[in-house]
Amino acid sequence: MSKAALSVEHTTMPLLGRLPAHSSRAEQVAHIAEAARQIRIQDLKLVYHAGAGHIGGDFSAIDILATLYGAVLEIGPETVADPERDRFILSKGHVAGALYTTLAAFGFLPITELATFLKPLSALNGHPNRTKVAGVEANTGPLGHGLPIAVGHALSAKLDVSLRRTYVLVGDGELQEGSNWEAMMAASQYQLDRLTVIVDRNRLQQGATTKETNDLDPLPEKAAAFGFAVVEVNGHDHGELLDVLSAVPFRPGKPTFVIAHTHKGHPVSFMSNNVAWHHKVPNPAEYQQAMTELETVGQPRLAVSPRLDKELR
Amino acid sequence: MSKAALSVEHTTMPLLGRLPAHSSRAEQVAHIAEAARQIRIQDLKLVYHAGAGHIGGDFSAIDILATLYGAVLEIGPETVADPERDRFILSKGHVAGALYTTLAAFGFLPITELATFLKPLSALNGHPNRTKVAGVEANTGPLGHGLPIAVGHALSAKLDVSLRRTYVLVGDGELQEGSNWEAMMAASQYQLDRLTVIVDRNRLQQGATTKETNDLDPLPEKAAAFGFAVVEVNGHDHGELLDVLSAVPFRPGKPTFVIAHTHKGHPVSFMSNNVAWHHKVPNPAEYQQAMTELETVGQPRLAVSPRLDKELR
Amino acid sequence: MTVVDTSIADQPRYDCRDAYVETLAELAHEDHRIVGVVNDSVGSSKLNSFRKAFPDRLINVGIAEQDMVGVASGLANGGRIPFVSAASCFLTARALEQIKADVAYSNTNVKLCGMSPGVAYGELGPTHHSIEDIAWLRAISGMTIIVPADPVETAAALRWAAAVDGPVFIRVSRMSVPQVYPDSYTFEPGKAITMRAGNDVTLISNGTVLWRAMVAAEQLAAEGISARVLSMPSVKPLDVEAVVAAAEQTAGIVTAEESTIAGGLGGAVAETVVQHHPARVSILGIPEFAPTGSAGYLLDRYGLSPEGIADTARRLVS
Amino acid sequence: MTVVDTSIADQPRYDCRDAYVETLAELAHEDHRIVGVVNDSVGSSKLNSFRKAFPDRLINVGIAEQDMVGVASGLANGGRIPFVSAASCFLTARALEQIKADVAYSNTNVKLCGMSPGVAYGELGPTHHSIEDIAWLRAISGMTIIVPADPVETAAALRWAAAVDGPVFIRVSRMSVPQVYPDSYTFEPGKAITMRAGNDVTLISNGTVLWRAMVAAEQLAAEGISARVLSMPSVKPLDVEAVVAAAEQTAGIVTAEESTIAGGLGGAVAETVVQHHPARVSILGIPEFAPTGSAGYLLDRYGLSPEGIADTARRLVS
Ligand SMILES: Cc1ncc(C[n+]2csc(CCOP(=O)(O)OP(=O)(O)O)c2C)c(N)n1
Ligand SMILES: Cc1ncc(C[n+]2csc(CCOP(=O)(O)OP(=O)(O)O)c2C)c(N)n1
Ligand SMILES: [Mg+2]
Ligand SMILES: [Mg+2]
Repeated sequence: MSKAALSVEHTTMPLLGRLPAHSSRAEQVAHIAEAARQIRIQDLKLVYHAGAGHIGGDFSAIDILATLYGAVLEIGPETVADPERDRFILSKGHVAGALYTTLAAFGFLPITELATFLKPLSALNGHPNRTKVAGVEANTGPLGHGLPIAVGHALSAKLDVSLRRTYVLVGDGELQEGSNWEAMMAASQYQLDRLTVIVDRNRLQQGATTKETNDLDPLPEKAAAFGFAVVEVNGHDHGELLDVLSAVPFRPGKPTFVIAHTHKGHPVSFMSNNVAWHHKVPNPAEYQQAMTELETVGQPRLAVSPRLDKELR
Repeated sequence: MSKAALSVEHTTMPLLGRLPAHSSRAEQVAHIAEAARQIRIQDLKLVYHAGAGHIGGDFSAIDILATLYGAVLEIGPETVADPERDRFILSKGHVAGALYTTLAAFGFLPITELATFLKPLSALNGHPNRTKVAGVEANTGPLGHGLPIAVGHALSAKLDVSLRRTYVLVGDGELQEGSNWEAMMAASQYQLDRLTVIVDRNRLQQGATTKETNDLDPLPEKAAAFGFAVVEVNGHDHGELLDVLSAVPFRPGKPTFVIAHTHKGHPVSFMSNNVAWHHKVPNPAEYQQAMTELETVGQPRLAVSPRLDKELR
Repeated sequence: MTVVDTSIADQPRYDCRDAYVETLAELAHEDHRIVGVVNDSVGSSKLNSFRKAFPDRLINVGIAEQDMVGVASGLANGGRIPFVSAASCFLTARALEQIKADVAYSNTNVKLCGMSPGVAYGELGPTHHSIEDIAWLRAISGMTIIVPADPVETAAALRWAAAVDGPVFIRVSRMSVPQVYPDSYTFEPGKAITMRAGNDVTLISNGTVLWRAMVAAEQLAAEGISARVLSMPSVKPLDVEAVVAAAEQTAGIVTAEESTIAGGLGGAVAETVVQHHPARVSILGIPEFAPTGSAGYLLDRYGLSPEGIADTARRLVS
Repeated sequence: MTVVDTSIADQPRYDCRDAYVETLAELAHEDHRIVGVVNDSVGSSKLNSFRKAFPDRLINVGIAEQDMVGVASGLANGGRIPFVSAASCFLTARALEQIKADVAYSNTNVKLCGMSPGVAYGELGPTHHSIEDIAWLRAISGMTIIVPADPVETAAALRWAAAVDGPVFIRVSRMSVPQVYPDSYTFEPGKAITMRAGNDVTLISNGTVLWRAMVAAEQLAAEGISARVLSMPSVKPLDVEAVVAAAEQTAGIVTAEESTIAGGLGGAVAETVVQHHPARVSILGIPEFAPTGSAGYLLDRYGLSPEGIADTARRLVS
């Protein structure tokens, strides 16, 4: 089977909207689940046809992104420049593909624009650019930048006596960067309780496990000692994510540190928890199999590895 | 009273040596105490006559330096280039004056050379330079550099299967630099149990208390969560310092984090625990009073502030 | 021999940090969006009075320069106009990737104020000297780089920076300097100011060295050498026209700055003349990790005194 | 029209990282002091085989560039010869103060290997492009800066660096290049290599752009323009003599590099000619935060293709 270069034919995702405000939790969870499924399918197409991307980290984070944009963040295409919008900062900028797909799913950019991903002069660079893509808050890519920026924004909200919230998604390997710990000290000093740090705790980084490289554990203790309220969730469980990410402040006076236990590549059987898929591109057979798996599950399967089950609260 | 510019007349410290190996603990403690007293007197002269220096941080650290060079470190003027020497890295490089005075006290450089402190073309710069002063291991000054360097050295010792030890002295304010936490993760990952980090925990930084600026507390919990064996001592008690700094490894498999509770400016009454003395230079009256206080106490008075007493184990 | 009786060298001297804090406070009164961001550098930035006047609007992140610049970028995202105030050596060396990514590439409205730059820290040594800052920032796209020469220009540059939307770096001198501009001076990016007309040789300078170049020109005039003195506060964008005119109209150019000789103002001038009108340029600056010595001692050592600059100019025209 | 039948453009191409790891392993076999230090960059530095051969001697500090360079400095203090291997953008931007203080000013025996420099990361964008590294490091005293052009030179530069005591920075290209040197090549700091004699115009280049400059010279020769091609792997120290000779003997110089146009090789050449023998220099490089595009696309966009270089040379001589 030969592979066609990325084109508008590969941008097949339906446009999703926010549910009405009075929707039930069950409706919201179902909505997020469907969004996550669609985003993964579209993202797989992007990476496959563009021949580049970070699919492991994308799939690890998509349930978090879908939850945020589908039901948590007070932001939409029409309020993308509203000073009072909630802010979401993607610190692990290498999953730009997942962010673009999510933004397209919720109407921030035309779905067909996804066809320009990585192409010459495209706004959709391999790392997000706030000057080119509506909805992007910071030009990330080098790890360890998003959390300080998020602290700065949360400080601005506090100065404004505003209720707007700040969310930042960091990789777990990324937490090896000292800049994060500088920012965490400051967040706690300034009691930024409307700041939520979400860690995509997939226990893999670029070349190996975090444990083999530079162990983050005991991560909850680290974050608690740096003054955060710490909560652990299954990062592929939309209900858990929805509940925790909506709870702001989680502990009054303290910033929140959500450890979202995830699998890189989730839920594709041969990608899941496999470090090789950090930035590998599927071949045609792998693409087919991944697509079949994504299309046939009603919603992404929850993580099944015994390690993950054991570790969740 | 007019002040003379720094000259050899102001280098009056006696040359101190290491005690014989069979000396008792009491003899060692007395030796360290006298060394610390002499170093403080000489350092006061340096700062006063040179008209510059960081006397608050100097005095905070001198008991630690005197203990290390007087009774702990396997290093002396004749072994200063021995690959198997212990390493001491002064990360809080702004107390170069205290380091030079200590090195001079123990024979690493001629005591009279102290008269060149800060003078044009002097080897004794405001921050230590390893290429110019025997006994200096790293060119510090920017905060947050010494701990990574110490980790590198401890790694080299481990690769060499050598018993040589690595000590690094960091300021508490300095721990706000993220580079330290990067290094601590790595030290723990590599189980560098012959590495001892000593924190000069004087609770003051350049412009204010650490608490007002960016609180380090709970510091023991932070260090423990980063994989260190943590021990707290009175940083002006030579016996406590001697015992803890000699205990290497403190916990097999773990690097050691010694929180030395100190007072900036100790033991001079009007300098002690006073942020103004970070880099203030005494006027003639202050100089006289400080000198009298230093000369009349048999050994530096232990800290008396209730805060410090309460906090020590 | 001309009698030089009102030499700029005899004027009173000012620490530009005073103009800095005064102007910052005025701006903060006028515009609630303005905030300060520091790394435990309240005192060394002379911001104690600012903190008293605006306790909530001076954000001290602690000794953490990466966080400092990242936080500034986030504050800008929230609509604030942060003025980051930190020793230029640490601000630029420690947070360079944040300056590149979070400020320049992100095009955020952050003002970076490099305090006590060059060799102002004298005896504190090369770790505290900020001689590389200009070259480092010049290599990054999208950054305006300003090196004011006196309190008037410091204030004017700050006012200009506060009014434009986008990244600006301003060096704020600690080493005291005489006032070289009239009180009415306003800053314009990309514009050189002719401090003295002349047709034999051109001296291009800025910051703490500008007045020394002006005195050098006085000395040269006394010998019959007519030196044009161009003040070049705007290192980026550079006034290409003024540099090319100097290359065309005079025998050569001397650049004199409190910076490294590789890639600073001298480098910018060299790159300009070779591409537009090749001419001789002598680049004066700090060519090495300086030995121990006061700021004044070091400037003299590297020929950045009036005499040193005049000597270099003489050699150029001879 | 001359027929160019053995164009360098038709030769097989190599990823210099392969020569890098091969040489590093050889050196490590010869000298037990040699260790690698990485920031989770085992794969991107192609060091998997090295890790297999020397499991204890590849130190991965995690994603922590400041610590990486500090650790390297400490390893050097302990008698090791660390080769730091990390994407050049992060190595130089994130650890610049460590490079200044712990390596250059401390004069420690640390070798910094900037992997995948320039615009090699193409579509990953300006945060991953390392076009500023040369200008940044050139501003720091005491650092030797080498930009090898092919696998042979990469290996030779590594061998040279391992043998000298002191800080060295080597760019290791990812974008594939033909072999331009004979197998017998040895690296000498401060020396340009004349790749082609010529008297009309001089092309000075290094790294991934050198072979493009050589092809440009072939194209120019076909039109009767005799272009001298100087390979300038040693950006610091620079071969002043060769640059001055080019300025004297040819109508002008084109510098072409995978770097910013402010302060890189072009800047070094400009600073040299204005101080020794003013001449026209056209500086080719990356003048902005590049838009999305592959490395090849971007090089073409900025005139760093053989055609672009030849065009610039034509304009210079016309
Ligand atoms: C400062 C910096 N150093 C190195 C890299 C290269 N890099 C890109 S992704 C990655 C691994 C990130 O791991 P993690 O944060 O755990 O993300 P995830 O597992 O979600 O992909 C690395 C090292 C980078 N982008 N930035
Ligand atoms: C990277 C960096 N930022 C800022 C400074 C300026 N500075 C010098 S000393 C100091 C305070 C240090 O406080 P601490 O570490 O607690 O030392 P001590 O109290 O022992 O003097 C500061 C901010 C510096 N030297 N390096
Ligand atoms: Mg991960
Ligand atoms: Mg302190």
